[in-house]
Amino acid sequence: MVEAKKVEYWRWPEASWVNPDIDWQKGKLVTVGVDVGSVSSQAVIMVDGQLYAYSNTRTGSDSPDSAWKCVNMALKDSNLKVDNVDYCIGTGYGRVNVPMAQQAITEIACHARGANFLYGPEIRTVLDMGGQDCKAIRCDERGKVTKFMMNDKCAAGTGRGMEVFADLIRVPVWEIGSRSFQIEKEPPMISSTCVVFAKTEVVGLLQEGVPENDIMAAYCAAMAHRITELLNRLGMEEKFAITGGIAKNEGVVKRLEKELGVKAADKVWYDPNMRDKGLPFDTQIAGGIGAALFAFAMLERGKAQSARKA
Amino acid sequence: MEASEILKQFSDVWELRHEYAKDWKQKRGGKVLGYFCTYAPEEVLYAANVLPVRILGGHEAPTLATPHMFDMWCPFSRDCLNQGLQGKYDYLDGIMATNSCLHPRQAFGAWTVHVPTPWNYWFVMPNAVRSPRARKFLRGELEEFKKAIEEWTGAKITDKELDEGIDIMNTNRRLMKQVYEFRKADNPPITGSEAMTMVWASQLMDKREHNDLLKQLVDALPQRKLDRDTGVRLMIVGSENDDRPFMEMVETVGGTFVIDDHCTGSRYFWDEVTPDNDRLQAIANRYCDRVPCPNKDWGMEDISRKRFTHILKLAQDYGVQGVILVQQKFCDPHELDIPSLRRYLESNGIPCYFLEFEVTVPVGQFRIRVEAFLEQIQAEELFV
Amino acid sequence: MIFAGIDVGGKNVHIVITKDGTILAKVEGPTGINKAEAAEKLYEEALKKAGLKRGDISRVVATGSSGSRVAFADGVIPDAAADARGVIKLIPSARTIIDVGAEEGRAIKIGPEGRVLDFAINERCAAGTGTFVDTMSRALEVSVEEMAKLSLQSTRSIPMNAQCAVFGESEVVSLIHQKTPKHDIARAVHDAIAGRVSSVARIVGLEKDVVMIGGVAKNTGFTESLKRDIGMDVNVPDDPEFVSALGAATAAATGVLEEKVEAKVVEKEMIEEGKS
Amino acid sequence: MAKYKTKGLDCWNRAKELRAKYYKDYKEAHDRGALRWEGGAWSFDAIPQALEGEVHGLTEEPYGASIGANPELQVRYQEAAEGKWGCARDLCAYLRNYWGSIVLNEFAYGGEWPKADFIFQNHICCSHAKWLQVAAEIEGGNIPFFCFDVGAGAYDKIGERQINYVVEQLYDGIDFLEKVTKRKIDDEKLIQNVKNTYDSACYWAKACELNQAIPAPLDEKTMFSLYVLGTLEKSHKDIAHFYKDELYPEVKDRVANKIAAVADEQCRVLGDSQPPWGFLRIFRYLEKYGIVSIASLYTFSLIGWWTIDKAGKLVPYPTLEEQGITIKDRDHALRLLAEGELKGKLMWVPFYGAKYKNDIITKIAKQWKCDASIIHLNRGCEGTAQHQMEMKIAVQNLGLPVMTFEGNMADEREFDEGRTTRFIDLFVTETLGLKKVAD
Repeated sequence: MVEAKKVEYWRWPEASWVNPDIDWQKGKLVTVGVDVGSVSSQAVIMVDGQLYAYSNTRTGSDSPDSAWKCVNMALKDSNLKVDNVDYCIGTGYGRVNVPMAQQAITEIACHARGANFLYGPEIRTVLDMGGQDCKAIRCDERGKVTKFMMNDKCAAGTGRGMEVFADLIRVPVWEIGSRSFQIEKEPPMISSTCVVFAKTEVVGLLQEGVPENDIMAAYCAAMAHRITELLNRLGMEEKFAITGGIAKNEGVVKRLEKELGVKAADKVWYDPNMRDKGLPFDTQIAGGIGAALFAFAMLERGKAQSARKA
Repeated sequence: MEASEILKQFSDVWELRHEYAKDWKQKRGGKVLGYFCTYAPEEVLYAANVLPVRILGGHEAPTLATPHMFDMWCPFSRDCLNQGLQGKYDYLDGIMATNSCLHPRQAFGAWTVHVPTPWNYWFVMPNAVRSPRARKFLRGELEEFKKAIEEWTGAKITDKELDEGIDIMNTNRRLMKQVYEFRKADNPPITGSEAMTMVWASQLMDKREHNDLLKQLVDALPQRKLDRDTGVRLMIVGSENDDRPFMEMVETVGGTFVIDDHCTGSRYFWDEVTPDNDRLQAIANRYCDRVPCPNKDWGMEDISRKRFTHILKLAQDYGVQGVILVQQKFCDPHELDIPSLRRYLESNGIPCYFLEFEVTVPVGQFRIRVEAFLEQIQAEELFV
Repeated sequence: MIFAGIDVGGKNVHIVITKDGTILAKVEGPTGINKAEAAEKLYEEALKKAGLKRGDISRVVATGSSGSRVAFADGVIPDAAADARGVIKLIPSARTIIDVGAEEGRAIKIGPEGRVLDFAINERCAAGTGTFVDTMSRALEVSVEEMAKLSLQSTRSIPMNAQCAVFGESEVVSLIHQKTPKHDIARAVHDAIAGRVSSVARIVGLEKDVVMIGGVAKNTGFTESLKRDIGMDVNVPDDPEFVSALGAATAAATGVLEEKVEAKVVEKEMIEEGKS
Repeated sequence: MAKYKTKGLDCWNRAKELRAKYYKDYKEAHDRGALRWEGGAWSFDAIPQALEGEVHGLTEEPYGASIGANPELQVRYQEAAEGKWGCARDLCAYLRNYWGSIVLNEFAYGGEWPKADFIFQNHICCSHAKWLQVAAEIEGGNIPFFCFDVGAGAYDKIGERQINYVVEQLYDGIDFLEKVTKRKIDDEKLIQNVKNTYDSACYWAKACELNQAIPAPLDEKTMFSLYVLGTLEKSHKDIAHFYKDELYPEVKDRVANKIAAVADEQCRVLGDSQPPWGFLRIFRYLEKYGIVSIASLYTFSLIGWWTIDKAGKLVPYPTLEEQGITIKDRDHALRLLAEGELKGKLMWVPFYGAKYKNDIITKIAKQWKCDASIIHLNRGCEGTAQHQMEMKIAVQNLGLPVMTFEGNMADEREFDEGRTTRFIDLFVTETLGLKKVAD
């Protein structure tokens, strides 16, 4: 839905980070979680269950390449090599096509576990707003899934939809959230659920001279409404946390909180010393974190053998 | 014969159902009747040497059916009609539908107008099956049906023939139940998709032949060891379901269906006819007492559902760890029960996951849901 | 006398100028955000091309999903009506019209004089529209034209679950991962849409001759899939994307359109009433 | 200059009063020590209404419909049913309105949800029994529930056996009612209620029959608000009186004086199924072209009783007077009630096949002199949407132009007004070739 020549308004900034306070060589087990989603891919490297490094990139048309791309990016400022990894779990849409992984686990389990690590054990409901689908998950104090639901066979209200929208309205996707509040009053939400028809509707609104910000508000509201329906079906239990790309879009999140009458957990590390050190907090790496933690658990419980080559 | 060979034969009948039926006509010289729903009283048909075959879909987009059933109707029923409009059932001598849900009714209605099947019959299966009044009414309905069949075939149906018809059906039910018994084992010698194929075959082939194969299967199964992990013991509960790719997908990602409640499974054959001198009354009682379609599952004086307790008992008897609820899109009867059934099973400690089916199932999208559900059930090893 | 027909669709504007039934000029351009402006601009372009001034045009008739936006039109007719008039002019034996545009697939049954007898349209979902083709071609990283060529090389049919344009995309991507040959994927895409389109066509009934118009009609890969699906020949006129505009021009030449203009106005009022 | 005289119905406000009173009575019943029961538009209300003392019912479909006419309320209720209860979005739209209303403990006519003392329902379409089975569950599960089956066969197949089946169930129903309410059935009341039911059902049919006149004295848009009384409590004396002594004579008078429902009638339309209640204005739009929807199996026989005479014509079902019958006792009353419903309510024929529906539709199209048909493909009701596409084909075979549009009687999320008016515009100006006659 995006012509190459045009400015790619949907393109969000990629990122990578290495924890300067951890010397992986001193650690016992290096585990990796690779989350190859339909839109974005993340690699998370952990040393004995502590976050060591991560990256967040865009998924290409080929999953194995995307997996290598994000793993290499995560390791680019570290002397850690893939051969030093003890165990790697792939997750996400492309989980079965992660070359360096020994095992695959669904992003539903991984996001619940990752949210538990990011936000803490009090989280009972996790909403993962991903690229192509939206998952509502209930979990226990260990981040173990107890119930979940996913959106239907239509991409309305997903990250991909938001990208299409950003490109259409020619506003960088990360600006949509804030700009959607620069309005006089809340406009009626976009009625069409189909991404393609929402597009038609938006064009119509632009043409009627409706201010861009109002249209962004209308689109975010529609998305928030769809997600509310999903969460109502699942049954909300607090505390409630959001993971995935759309979590970064306050235009959707704030409206969602309003409609639910429930506030989502603040986007800060549960782990005090990570919080105090002011480590970057990225909701998109929840899946990777969960996968890396599962890899660590598999080794700890002797359910898997270390695959370390060097 | 080895179990696998027998199961292969069931599968072949499924693959080549039309050829089978045409061939049967040649050999047996009887009429072939297509029916839409498992409330068709097959006992009477076997008594008249008529081969009942269930109309099933072809798992393709039902484009020929669109002008007759717009897309608010159950995809399975549209698919069935589509098969008829394509001429796939041109060998049928007759077609019948029973008073069950509204969706096959549409397909049957359009069929009688647009598909040149020589004979058709509408069987008024009562809805108040849990009322004693329905038994008497259904007996009368069966009497009319018997007369109609006699006129159609030109031969009277004797009591002896009725007894045979009842015996063929009961034997078939008993034997399939015996096969299901093996699924209680820790490592069942038969998978869910194989078991489902067996039941389809019984809906498509001459049950006398099916019974012979079942007898051999019952003898052969004890020797059969499947080279696969049982994994999570699952129950599939749903509306009509003849989606083998889905069943197979689930059984390759770490689960095994050990029991079911759907009309291409136990719901079809679970209950037998209790013989009685009044044969038609005996048959009527069976169809009133069988595990009901949700559409007919309402009491005369309370809101309990007969099917729910039955499903829970099956789940317990077969050591089920999780239930996958499937439903054909737009299937009102099941849509009306599912929120309650889900609450009922979960309150009894059985996790459920719901999937909405169409005739073409997006296996990829379902796979992740199923895998996640299996992980939810057996995730312990993932936690330190 | 000289007449103009303007078809303002969701994606493109098409304009035809005719003199005594023969085409003097035709232009095409993107609708863009401001449809009225685009129509205005392209109309000027068409006039220039035909070497005419506005005054030379006896009557202008607009059509298409946004036909009512054309301020300078003397009348507006429903798009299916324009289709019918355009097709019957080019192919008098036509009885069934299939028009697949960017955001809509529709089927029209017409009588010998081109009167609309029955009409059906795809549900509000992108599957079964030109947009679906574009999206898939991008996922396949080839142009729509290449995709058409490719699918003609395929001899294999792969069922595709054309539920949603976005999921279609990922279905295509996973087919690529499974190393499915591109030409088979291309055919799968066309077959899927052809299935959607043919079921709409069957609602009005497929009667010979079947004529396909609209942008997607140029996609030979698609028309082949459609022929296979309906088991009938599909007749595609030259410049199929201009047929609707031609129909509007024909209407301008033949019709007194006042009541239809009103009809449109009433419709707009009603929609507003509906909003309020 | 308009073609015909026209004026509103004199009995219009009376119909509105009766409807308002019905819901008010139900809401306030308990304050007056009266009993409350839930049922359906097709429940044999003559029976529970024959209990001693004051009794008031709430029928599910009309309640769901009145919510459907209010988009804001409707969406809120349906989202509650879908979200909080977890039902499918494609279930009967009335049912989702009804369940949502209970989930939110909100009565559309004000106040909290008025819980019923018992349920007295009957079943023919997939949803009826289950509708209140689940409603009772949402309400806590402790509401006595009785449901009987009326799916005994098509009108022309109804004999002793079928009537016995229903009557036997009705006796069970009476036992149930007397057990759970500790009140007796008053046979005098029962006999009167059955008489009233006959009057309501037969005189509504007679009024519809008068619509064969040109110009039509009634249009469907108006008829919708008139038949509804019969779906509330057709056994009530006021409602029977309304049909017999107010509506019928007035319509007769309109025919005599050529008073048209629509002054510019130039195209008589055969409809089908419930309309999208929130968007009745599409009928007004059609009237601007002199297009009047004057007949449909739905409006004629949802409550109306009909029969086929020797000549094969569709005629109103004979009243008890016309049959020269005086009801003797309880058994006689129950049999007559069952007979009238099973033989006369042709709205049930679609449940028995496309051929039945097409046969009746063809009679209507001819006898009521229809020029075209506009069919609302109603995603909200599988029952009335039975065989709609077959109907389209059958009517086209009669040589009548047909337009279909998808929508939903009570789920505005499934009705696209812009697109529908686009369809109408095309159909009217192109297919029918009509010019606008009024503003």
